[in-house]
Formats: sequence, C-alpha cells, structure tokens
Amino acid sequence: MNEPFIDIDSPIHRTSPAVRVAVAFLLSLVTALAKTPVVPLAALVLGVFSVLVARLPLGAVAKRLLPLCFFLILLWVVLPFTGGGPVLHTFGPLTVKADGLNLALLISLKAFSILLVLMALVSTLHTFAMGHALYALGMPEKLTFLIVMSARYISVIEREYQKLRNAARMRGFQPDTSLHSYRTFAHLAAMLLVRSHLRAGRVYNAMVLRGFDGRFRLLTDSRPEGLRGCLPQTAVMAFSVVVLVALEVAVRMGWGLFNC
Amino acid sequence: MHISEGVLSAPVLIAGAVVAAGGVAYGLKRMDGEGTVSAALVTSAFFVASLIHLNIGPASVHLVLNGLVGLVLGWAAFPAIFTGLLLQALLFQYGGLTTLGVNTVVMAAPAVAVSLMLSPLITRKGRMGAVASFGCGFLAVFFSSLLLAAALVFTGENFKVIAWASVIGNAPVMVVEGFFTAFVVSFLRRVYPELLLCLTPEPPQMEERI
Amino acid sequence: MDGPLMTLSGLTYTYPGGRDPVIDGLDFTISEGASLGLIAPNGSGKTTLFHLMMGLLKPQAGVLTAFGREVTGEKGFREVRRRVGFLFQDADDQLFSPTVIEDVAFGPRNLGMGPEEARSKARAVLLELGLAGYEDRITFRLSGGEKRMVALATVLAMDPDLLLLDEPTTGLDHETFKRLVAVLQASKVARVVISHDFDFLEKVADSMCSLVRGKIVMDEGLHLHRHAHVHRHGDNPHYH
Amino acid sequence: MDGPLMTLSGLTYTYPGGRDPVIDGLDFTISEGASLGLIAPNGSGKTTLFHLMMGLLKPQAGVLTAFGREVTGEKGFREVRRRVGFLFQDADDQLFSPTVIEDVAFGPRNLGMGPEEARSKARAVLLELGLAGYEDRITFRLSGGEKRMVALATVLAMDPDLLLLDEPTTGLDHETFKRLVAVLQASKVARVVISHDFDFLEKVADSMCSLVRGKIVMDEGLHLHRHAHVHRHGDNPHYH
Ligand SMILES: Nc1ncnc2c1ncn2[C@@H]1O[C@H](COP(=O)(O)OP(=O)(O)OP(=O)(O)O)[C@@H](O)[C@H]1O
Ligand SMILES: Nc1ncnc2c1ncn2[C@@H]1O[C@H](COP(=O)(O)OP(=O)(O)OP(=O)(O)O)[C@@H](O)[C@H]1O
Ligand SMILES: [Mg+2]
Ligand SMILES: [Mg+2]
Repeated sequence: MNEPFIDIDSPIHRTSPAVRVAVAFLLSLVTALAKTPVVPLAALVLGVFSVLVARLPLGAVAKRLLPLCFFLILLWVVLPFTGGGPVLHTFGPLTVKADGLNLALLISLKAFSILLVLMALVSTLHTFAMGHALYALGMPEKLTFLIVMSARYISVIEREYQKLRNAARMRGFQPDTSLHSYRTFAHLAAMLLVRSHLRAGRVYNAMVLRGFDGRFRLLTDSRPEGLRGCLPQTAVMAFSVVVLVALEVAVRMGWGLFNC
Repeated sequence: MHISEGVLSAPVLIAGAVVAAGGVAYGLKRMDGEGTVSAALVTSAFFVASLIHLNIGPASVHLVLNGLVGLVLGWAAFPAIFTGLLLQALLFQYGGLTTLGVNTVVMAAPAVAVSLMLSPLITRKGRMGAVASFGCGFLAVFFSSLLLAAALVFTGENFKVIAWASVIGNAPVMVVEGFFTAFVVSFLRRVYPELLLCLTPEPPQMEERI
Repeated sequence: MDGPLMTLSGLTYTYPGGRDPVIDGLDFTISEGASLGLIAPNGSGKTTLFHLMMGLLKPQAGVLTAFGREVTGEKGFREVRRRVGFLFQDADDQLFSPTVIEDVAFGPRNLGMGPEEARSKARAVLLELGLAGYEDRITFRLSGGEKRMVALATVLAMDPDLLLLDEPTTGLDHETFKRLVAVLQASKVARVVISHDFDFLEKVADSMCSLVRGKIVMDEGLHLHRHAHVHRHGDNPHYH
Repeated sequence: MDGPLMTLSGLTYTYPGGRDPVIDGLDFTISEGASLGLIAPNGSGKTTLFHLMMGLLKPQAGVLTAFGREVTGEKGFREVRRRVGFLFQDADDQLFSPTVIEDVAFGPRNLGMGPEEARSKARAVLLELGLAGYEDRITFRLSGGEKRMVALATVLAMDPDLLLLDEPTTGLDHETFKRLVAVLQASKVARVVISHDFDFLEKVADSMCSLVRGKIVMDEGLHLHRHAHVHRHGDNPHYH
C-alpha cells in the first residue's frame, strides 16, 4: 500500500527508523503549533527537499496530496469569510476578512509541509519498522505487538476480501444504492471478521507452541548498531529540528516585542 | 473520519493525546495474550473493511465502522482504532502523527460509548436487536461527528461553520452505517455469536477455536 | 445458437513480477454441448486460465469471444458472468452469506428475480443436488464436502450455459463424490472440468485436454494413456 | 533416555457438537529415533491427532505420556511444547512476525535466551536450511514454498526432540521439495510426518501408519502395498 515509497535507496531510507519517526514527530509538532507562517514556510521547503532527497516518485506523492487538497478547498471556501480583522473585499452579503484569510493560508502551509515531511521520513518505512521505532521510542510492548501483527495480516485479509468480492462478482453482483447492495457488502465484511477471528485462534496456538506465555518479548535492533550507519543524516535532521524550534521561538519573541 | 494536520490548536491536541493515552492504556490492560492476538487480527479485518466504498446515489462513501469495532472489541476499541489510524497515517497519509490523539478519541470514545449503552439490547432477537444495532452504527458516527465538531470549535470560532457542515454532511453516512452495522450484527448473531462481545462475557474456550 | 460458446485465441498472461508467461499464446474453443476434462500438473496454469475466461485477470494479449461476441472490458464480462458458472477451487472463497439458502438465492436475486422467486429457485436447486434440508445451515460451519456441493448449487441456480469447475472433487467423501458424478452426468450444460482425478474425469467428460507450457493440448496425445499400465500405488493406502 | 518419546493410550476426542468421535480409543507409541509416515484420507483426523498430542485440544478420555511422564493440564504441556516441534498445515498461521529473523527467534526468546543469543541461534538455523540471506525478508511476501521452509526453521530453532509435520509438501515447488527431503534425511530428530504423497513419505519415513475409524493402523497392513502393481494411471498425463 505504501509500496511506491519503500525499497528505494536514499540517504533518508538509510537513516535509523527511530530517528526518522522522532524527527518527523518533532517537526510536525513545531509546525502544527506555529503561530505565524514563518516556520510552516521553512518546513515546506524542508519537506520538498526531503521528498527529493528520498527520491520518492513524484506522481505518487501528488496522488497522496489530493485528499488534502479537497479538504483545503472546503477550508478556503469557508474560512476567509469568518473571524475579525480588516475587511478586504465584499461579495454581496459576504465579506472577506483578513483574519480568516490568514488562517486559511496558515493551515494550508502547515498541512502541506507536515504531510511532505511525513511522506519523506515515515512513509518510507515498512509498517513493522515503524512499529519497532515506536517501541524504541518508548511505546509499550503490547501495543507494539498489536500494531506490528495487524500490519502483518492486513495483506492476508485483503487477499481474502478480494476473493470474496470476486465470488460476488461472479454471481452477477453490481454495487448500487440499495439495501441488497449494502447487505451484500455487510456479509462480505462479516465473513472477513469471522475468518480473521478463527485465524487469530490458530495464530495464538502457534505462538503458544513456541513457548509464548502471555509476555511479549520483542526482538529489536540494539541501539548503537542502529545509529552507526547514519550519523550524518541524523545530525542534519536534528539540526533542522533545532533550527525550526529556534525560528519559532524567535518569531514569538519578536512578535511579543512588537506588541509591547 | 479524521482531522488533518495543521488545523487544531495546542490545547485541543494535548487534551486529545491525554484522553487517548488513557483509553489506550486501559484497553491494553484489559487484554490478555490471546485477546491481543484476536484484537490484532480483527483490527486488520476492520482496516480492510474500512476500505469498502458504498454508493449513495452518484456519490460513494467509505465506511467508518466504529460502532461495530466497539461491539466486537469493547474497550479494546481504543488500542485497535489507534493502531488503525497509525497505519492509515503511515500507508495513506490520512491524518498524521500530532493529530493521532484527537482522532483516536473522536473515533474510539463513541465506539466504547455505544457498546456500553447498546450491548445489552443487541442480544435481543427480532426488531429490538435490529434497531439497537442500527442505532449502534448510526450513533457512533453521529457522536464522532459531534466530537470532531467540538475539536474544531474549541480550536477557534472561525471553524463554527465547518464544524456544523461536517455534522450535517455526515448524516447520510450515519444512515448507511446504521444499516451496514445492523446487517453485520445480524450475520454475526446467527453465524458466529462468539464475536459479539456482549454475547461472550467470558473468553471462548480454546477447543472451539481450532 | 450454433457457433462455439467461447473461443480464446492467442491468449497470453504473465503474472505481475513473473518472468515467464503462465498462459502463452493459447488457443481454445468450447463448443455447444461440450464436456471437456482438463488435467495438468500443479502450477501449470489451469486456475489462471479459468480466471482469464471470467475476466478476473486481464490478458496481456489475445482475444476472447463468448456467445458470438468479442468480449472486452469489465462491461463485456458482466454478460459473460451471468451465463457462465464458475466453481472456485477453494469453496471457502465462494460462500459469503450466513445461511445456505441466502447464498444460493444470491445469484438469482442479482439476475433480477424477486426475493420469493429467488428463494424457490434456490430450493429447487438444492433439492436437485440432494441438499434438501440444508436451507438454514450456516455456510461456514459446513464440512469441506458440503461446502463444495453448496457452492455448486450457487452456480447452478443461475442457470448457466457453460460450467467451469475447478477441482470439484477435492475434499469430497465417497458418497458426495458419487452424487456429484450423478448430477454432472444428468446435466446437459456444457462444461470444462479441472481435476487431477482421471477416473472422475472419465465419468463426467467426453474428451480430455491438458495444459503444456501455457498452451492447450487436446485429447489425441492423452488417449495414449488411457490404458492400464504398471504404476506403483501413489495415493492413499488401500486394503485389497 | 531410552523409553518411548510419547505414548498415547485410549485417547478419545469428539469435537463439541460432533456426533462421532474423530479419535476413538487410539493407542500410539513413538519411540526414540522413530521416523513415521502417517497417510490417511481427508477428514480422518490426522490434524486433530497432532493437536491432541500438543495439548491444543483436550481429549475426553485417554492418557498421554511424554518423555517418561504422564502429561496433564496446561502446565504439563508447556514442557511437551518446548521439546516437540509442530509444523502447521497452513504456514500463514505459523509465521506471525513481520520479518523472518524475528519469527525464527521468537521461540528461542521464549525459551529464555537474550535477544542477541536468540538472533544468532536463528541465523544458524536459517543457514542450515539454506535460507541464509532471508533474515530481513518480510514474511507475507514469501512464496508458498519459502513460507514452508521458514516455518520449519521456526520449529527447528527450538531444538525439538520430536517433530510433528502436517503435510509439509503442499504447495512446494520441485526445488524446495528436494531441499526439504534433504534436510529431513540429514536430521536425526524423531518425527511423524503427515502427507498424502506416498513417494515423499517413502523418502523421509522408515515406516508408515494410517488412521482408520479413529485408530492408528501400523505398518504391517500397509507394507503390502509397497510393490509395483497394475494400476491405471490415475494422475497427471505423461508423454512417454
Ligand atoms: N497471484 C499470483 N501471482 C504470481 N504468480 C502466481 C499467482 N497465482 C498463481 N501464480 C503462479 O502461476 C502458476 C499457475 O498457477 P495456477 O494456480 O493457475 O496453477 P494450477 O494449474 O491451477 O495449479 P493447481 O493444480 O495447484 O491448482 C503457478 O506457477 C503459480 O505459482
Ligand atoms: N473445529 C472443528 N469443529 C468440528 N469439527 C471439526 C473441527 N475441525 C475438524 N473437524 C472435523 O474433524 C474431522 C477430522 O478433521 P482433521 O482436520 O483432523 O482431518 P485431517 O485428517 O487432518 O484432514 P486433511 O487431510 O483434510 O487435513 C473432520 O471430519 C472435520 O470435519
Ligand atoms: Mg488451480
Ligand atoms: Mg489435516
């Protein structure tokens, strides 16, 4: 599902997963909490740069941005007419306000830049690698196990779904707006649930047979080995986090000085 | 149903993360080893099922399914939905990392709520059970859209219109989810009642699983 | 109608990521009233061929003509699927309704019958297959053999003009096996039957073919083998 | 140790809701160094027997003795499970970890090894099975044959004293098949192998048994069949 983004050889792909997830989270956080467009703009530049460094196929990147674009269009239709501030323009009863316009702009910048950073740093990971990264960053073992295992079986269950869907097609089923159609999809989904639960029983048995006693013991990379190959990238990423944070602090302090 | 990155304010994000962490921790605490394995595979099944698109006239909507998640998993809905959202963020870039907490609460709190409220009625045969399971699907989406609206409104007055629009815009989804949930519950009740939490106060015996 | 039911010509299919084509310039004609057995080793592409015929896979080259018309695109295959009944290799993949009657009535419903009409059609087919009394059984709790017979019922309920059966005998016990043979022998619907069981094919098919290097090889070559010859017993233990 | 590895006596098991017992007063002894083939029709209870031996199902009657001790309760079976390796019929159920190395190291980790030790144990087993370089492969992307070999590795990584293999050859291509035969022939671990493939069993087992009406039937009756006899070719078509 994120097939187009993994299995690429790039400096980012060679960076330790834990570092990537941590940096992506910190960058998202600073950007999301920014008060002015300065940091989001910097993050946007950083995001575009990272996507290029990660050598992501640009067509796939654009496709992933589409849903966000739809959401932002909705935002741009509504937000400029809300809030206070100076009136910029009037369309009949509606007035375009500076506040709303700025907010729409700010949100668009933030959303795009965060998404690009996420794509370059996190979507370039296998799901299980992300699970282990989160574990290394302090997520409980049980939750890691839950994430990693459901990621493991999504493709198996997806294949089962395709087969059931094909079986329905073979018997002349055409989706439309009708209770029959909804019921059919409900039956497919319910059958999928039943099968996944039966499989869970078998998988649990397999675990028990290999000495599982209710305690999850994960096998993760030992730390030093994880960082060794990617010190330069880690340094650059850490540096960019520091720069963005510093930028935001500077902006806020400057902004405070202006106000008083 | 999720909120994109970059919209919400710090207090809302933090509140969401705190509540989500509590819910996830409590959900995890209630799962034993076998329960975790079941939850993991059922979560994958829900993940796949949530990719199903249903037609409403010329438009098509994809399913939310949180009412059903609540009925099947109970409190484990929190870790399950957290997992689903995390994987969605990773695989499709829906939502993101900083909004993970808020989005988890928006989806999982209604799931747990409807399962606590309506589980006892789901077991009823006939019309009562059907209405209760319709209600489960309908209300879970309704509550979710209210929570989502609340998160927007607490972020800023500017979002009032969008918040209301999203509640109203989700109305058809609520109805479709209601029917869908009712059909799935009726299937499970007839075929595999073990899967409906309310019908199995105790975990099923191992013999039945092989 | 007189021409062939289905004609494949020059069909070629390679799985994504596969090196060699599984189906490679295959020509095949199924005429009205044919009953063909298809016997070939594991992995030779039998199931793939059926999936191509039903439009579940898209060939990289070749033309498929069905019921007198060239078939292309999802729309074209919609018509084919109404008239060709396909029994999947794995019966577990074919049954998705909670009860047997709902599953058998599903096809007729999609062909436009009302709920009552579809139900009575389903009952009739079940009766015909010796499955009376199975109406309210839960599909996924059926045994392997029962699942197979119900899957056959779901296919027959659509009154197909052509049957494609993918290893219909796996998991059948002796009784059910005999019933299946009787049903097929009584039926006049054209069919292609995949099986590894030569004895079974001899009972339900008029002629045999095989798949060799992605192409259909007809009858002629195979007839050579329909004689008793020395062979170490390679199956389950028997007691003579 | 000299006595038998495992002895079942009077074992009886009926599935909940089933009418007839699937395993019915069964007696069975596996001695040190044995290598037994178990060949019986579909649905005769082979898999069920293995599940009983591993304590995944609880028999309604009968006694199971393993490694010199009578085994009862979950605690007792914990010891059995450490020493008996069970290869499932469906490899997808057995490979639940995302990567090969994690899956193979899972057992050793649970036996109390540290992460590093478990890793190197896993690597050694993979090397032994000709799977070096598979460490970081993703389990669900493996082919059927690769999955089966990795599943075998997960079992062997626990250094079992007895192997129970449930249809290890299904879905194997020719290459993997040969590798599996070689691995089993080289291994000295006692084993019981379920298969429908007589030729395979002949290569990897010293003696054969079958399951008839819920009871084990040993060798003697079966040996009668290990001779060439006249039999119509009942398998795939060949060209001589
Ligand atoms: N989804 C797939 N992706 C890639 N290769 C596939 C896929 N499905 C089948 N194959 C390959 O295509 C070849 C033909 O497979 P197919 O299932 O058509 O064989 P078959 O003749 O039906 O075998 P069997 O007797 O085992 O059912 C095999 O080598 C198989 O490995
Ligand atoms: N969970 C279950 N509940 C009820 N009956 C079952 C269950 N599992 C198996 N059975 C029945 O028990 C019998 C023996 O099944 P088992 O799977 O042990 O057979 P097998 O010899 O392994 O067959 P195969 O060669 O198909 O693997 C079958 O008739 C089957 O229908
Ligand atoms: Mg096949
Ligand atoms: Mg079996």
